[in-house]
Parts: sequence; structure tokens; C-alpha cells
Amino acid sequence: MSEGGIGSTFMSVAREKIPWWPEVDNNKCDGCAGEFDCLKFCPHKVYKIIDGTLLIEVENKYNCVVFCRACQKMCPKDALSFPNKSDILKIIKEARST
Amino acid sequence: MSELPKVGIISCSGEDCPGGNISREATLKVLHDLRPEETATICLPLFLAGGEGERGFAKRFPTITVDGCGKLCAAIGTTRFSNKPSVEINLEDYPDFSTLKTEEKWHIQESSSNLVEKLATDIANHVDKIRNTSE
Amino acid sequence: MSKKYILPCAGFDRPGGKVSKIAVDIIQSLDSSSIIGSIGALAAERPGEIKDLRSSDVVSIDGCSVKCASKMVEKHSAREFEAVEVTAFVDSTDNEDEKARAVVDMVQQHWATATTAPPKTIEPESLEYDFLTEMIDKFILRVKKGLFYSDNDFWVQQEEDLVRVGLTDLLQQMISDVFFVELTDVGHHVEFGDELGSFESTKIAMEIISPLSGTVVETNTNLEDSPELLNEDPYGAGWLYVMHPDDISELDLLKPADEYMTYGVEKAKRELGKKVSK
Amino acid sequence: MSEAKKIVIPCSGIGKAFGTVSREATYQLTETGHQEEYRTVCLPLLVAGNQDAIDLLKKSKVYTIDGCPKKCATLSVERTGIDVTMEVMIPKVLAKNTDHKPGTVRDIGPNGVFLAKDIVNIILEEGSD
Repeated sequence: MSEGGIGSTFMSVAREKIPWWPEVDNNKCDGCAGEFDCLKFCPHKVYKIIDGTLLIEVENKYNCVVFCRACQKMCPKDALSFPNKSDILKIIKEARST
Repeated sequence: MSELPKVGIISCSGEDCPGGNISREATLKVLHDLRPEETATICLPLFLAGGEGERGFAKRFPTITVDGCGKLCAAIGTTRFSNKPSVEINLEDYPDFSTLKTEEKWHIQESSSNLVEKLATDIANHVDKIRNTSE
Repeated sequence: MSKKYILPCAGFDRPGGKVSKIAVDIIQSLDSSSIIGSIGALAAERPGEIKDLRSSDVVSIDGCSVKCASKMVEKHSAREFEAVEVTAFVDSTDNEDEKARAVVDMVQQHWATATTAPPKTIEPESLEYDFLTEMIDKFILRVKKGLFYSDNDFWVQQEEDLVRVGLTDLLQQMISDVFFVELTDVGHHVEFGDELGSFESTKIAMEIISPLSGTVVETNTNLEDSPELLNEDPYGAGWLYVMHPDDISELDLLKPADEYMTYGVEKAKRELGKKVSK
Repeated sequence: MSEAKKIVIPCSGIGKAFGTVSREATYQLTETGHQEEYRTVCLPLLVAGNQDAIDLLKKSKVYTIDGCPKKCATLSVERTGIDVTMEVMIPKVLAKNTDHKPGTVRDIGPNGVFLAKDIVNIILEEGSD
């Protein structure tokens, strides 16, 4: 639930070193007809509306909670995707050992 | 973030009290709109039910109690379980309150919403005063 | 009468004084809201001390017949108070702890019968010593010692070959009241960071993020009917799963209690006490 | 004051939407059609130790509505030595109406009002015995 953000750490690794955040497929996203479910849902201000459109983009990618994919389930168009968790864990483990 | 102490606000919120709704509404206005960063929400019933956190907070931090009638439950309850409030407000001390019709007191209507505004402003001013003197 | 104030004998070098000391320690562990007075502070006439004394239901504990504690109370307060004398138990037992217990019983009996005394406020949690606690404003953050913690705010407890998994007190306080829990099935295998079911609270719907890789061997089915256990007892009855870990060395990726407390306090400062009103 | 023998006490917690829902349910019960039978007593009176309130509860059936497991309303009544006839725990009520998650403490919205109605029904059902 925490807003990590730039300067924070996750598992003792600088958040900026962990490439975990959602990717929006704008071919699928229709802004939930103006409802923007993901934007409303995420308490960490990860998303923003692309000005003048019904589309969503990721504004604060480092606010995204590593391993959290709750917004993905909210998306009626299945337009959100996340990296593979085990790849991320590998990156974290490597960063911890250096 | 300010290092000044947060001020706890404790509303009577009495369900069977003429001013319970006005005191609750004004308190919520201060907590959420007027001084969100400077205040802490304190639940009066939790004092009795064993809210260690609420009691501990009110022991260490300044508090303002807001009562809707002369029974002063918020002030008495806070003193009883925690500490003497820094400021005790009683809605009955407001001349505007006594001139309200019963129905306007019980449920917030246009006439009573002015009083909510006034009460909220007063609470917010007390918050500022307490924080300024505690520097 | 609002507060409980106990003034113990200060002669800690004497047997009666020692018993008073043990007794007040027990009393405070039973009820942390009770005030332990100081004869020294009263002698120095410290205003706060005198105010506490005068606004409380007072019990003095005298270690010997000189009755310093009682005399001190009499000097500074005009009101009635209860005096307990340790020497009164001198014949019943020689054991100091037993004497202290007897003193505690007397004090508690007084408070139970005092008609003006407030209701008892003992919480079972305050009797436990295996927690680290911090106060952030009005929030009391509790971290159980001996567990391992993920940055997603779940805990892992080693139980021989198996581990028990649950959510932390911090997460419980952040998400507020849980009303629905969906647990995954026994036999389900997950990697570190994978989803292990979900829950929904008045504030948010959330995945349970596994704090290690392994296979579920037991689920806490009580949560289906009583999701509130997650809020009431996150380190106890509100546990989520027992799992067979793939690789117990993954615990190295987690934080011990003290580190998690440091991390949790920072998080709590940002997250707790936010007022939700849209 | 009416001679109602059934008293509803909500927690009215000020930090959460459920507190306001408990309050709404109480007003629904005591102001719309059931006021002859049900009334409310300020929970804060019990916190303040008001003897009149305690005496009144002693003569009545007491229904409590709590918004969270801290059970302020129920515990506050029980600590005065009075038994609670029935306690309603709102998260439990929501668990069977999961689509009706209330709004916020200041505006519980239609879902909150719906939940309150369900709480009223639960109490009326018990109270009709």
C-alpha cells in the first residue's frame, strides 16, 4: 500500500533499479468510457489520464508497489500487463548481492 | 511536514443529543477540509472500549472536545480516560444554537449549516492557536 | 474518578520497599494506564505530579510502619485514599513475589469495589512481551519479534520444516476493516511475490503477495466466516497459510522484526491517519 | 420521551464510513415508523459515565451496532454491567452484500443507506420475537 516512489527502497534495493510497473495497451484501453477504473482504484497515483483523450498512461512508475498487480484485475479490457515476477526477483537478488 | 504537534479533535457525535450531528459535522469539516494535516481523528467511544492508541494520544497531545449539549460527554469522557482537553467547546454556548428550531438542531438544514461553518472555523482557529503556543 | 495513581514506598533497599516495587511493576503491566507516582516528585512538589495525585483514585503502598507513602499522599491531597501496607503480609509468606501478588490483589480489589472507578481497560495484547511497539500519533504499530517480514507487509514464521504466513499489523491498519477473504487452495504452488488469494476491505481490494516460494499445505478457513480476525489478531488467529517452503534461505530476502519496524514506521507516517472523504 | 423498551446504540465511529452507517441505521430505526418501540441513547453518555443512561439501559433490551471489531458500542454497554440483547457487526453485514460498499465517513452514499436498511431489518427481525 505504500507509495514508494523515487528515493525509496524495496527489499533494500533502490526502487529505481526495479523495473516493475504496469504497461497500458492503448489498443485495448477505452478509459472505461470515462470511468478510468485503474486510476480510481490505485491509491498510489501511478496513473494519469492522457490530456484530452479517454486513455490512461503511467505517470509515476516508481510509485507502483513491487509485486502488486491489483489494478490489472480491475481492468475490464485486460489492457494492463506487468513484468514477469521471477525476472524481477532475479534483478532484486542481484542488486542485493552487489 | 510540520513538526508541531497534531491536535486531536473529539466530537460528542451523540445520537440522542440535539447538537450531536452539528458537532460531528463541524469536527469532520475541520479534520478533512480545514486542517487535515494538523489534526488527528479521535473516536470518543474508543476511549471506553479500550483504544490504547486514542487514550495514549490524548495523554500526550493537545485535544479539543466538541460537545453538542450541556452533558459534555466528550469533555468528561476525555478527561476521565485520558487528560484534560486544551479546549472544551459546548454548542449550547452558541447563541445561534439556542435559536434553532428542534428539527434544525437535530438534522442539519440550511439554518444549521451556517452554525456548522461557524463552529468549524472556531475549532480550526483553536487548532492554530494551540499549535502556535506550543512552539 | 478518572485515573489510577499508585504511590509505592521508595525504600527499595529494604524488603518492604522491594515488594512494593515488584507490585507496582505487576500493576503497570496489567494496566498501563495506571500512574506510578514518585515520592521524590511529591517531595519536590512537582506540579504535574501533584495534579496527577489530586485527580486520581489513589492507592499508597507502604513498605514498613513508617508509612512514608501514605504520609506523602496525606500531605499533598485532602481526599480519601487507600493505604496498603506490605508488612501486613509479613506472616503469611516469606516469598517476595508472593507478597507482591498479595499487594496487587489488594490494590485491584480496591479498584474493583471503588464505585467511582472507571471500568477495567486491560487489553490482552498489553500483556504480551513479544512485540516491538511504536506510537505514530494515535496509531500503535506492533511488530512481532522473531518473524520475518516482506516489504509487501506480510510475515513468515518458521515452524520446523514449514512456515506460517500472515499479514502485518501495519497492513491491517492501513487497509482498515476486511470483510471478504478469498484464499487459495491447499496444494497451490507459488513463487516469491506471486498471488496467494486476495481480500477486500472497506478501503481497498488487495492481493495477498506471497513472501516466499512454496506450496500451501493448510489454509485458515476460519477467515472465510470471520475475516475480521485479520484486523483483530493479525499475528495470531488471523494467520493466512501454512506453507512448505521451496527454499528456506529465501528468508534472507526478508527483514527481521527490528528492520521491519524502521521501515514500517516510515510507511505508517505516510499512510496512517489519512482522512478519506473524496 | 417515548416509553420504548428497546434501545439501539450505534458506535458512530468518526474515523470510518461504517461509523456513519451505524448512525444512519439508528436514525432509520428510531425516526421512521419504529419510534414507539425503539429509541437510542448517546453512546458518549456511557463513556462519560452518566448514571441516568446506565439506569435506563438496565430496564431495556439493548441492541448495539458496531462498525469494526473494536466493538466500541457493545463493549461500552457491557462494561457498565449490562447484557446486550443483540450486536450487529457491520463488516459481517457487508460480507453478504459485497456490492454495497459504503462511501466515506461524510457521505456513505446509496450503498451505505442500503446497508443501514439491512441492519434495520436484522434488528427488527430479532426484535419481533
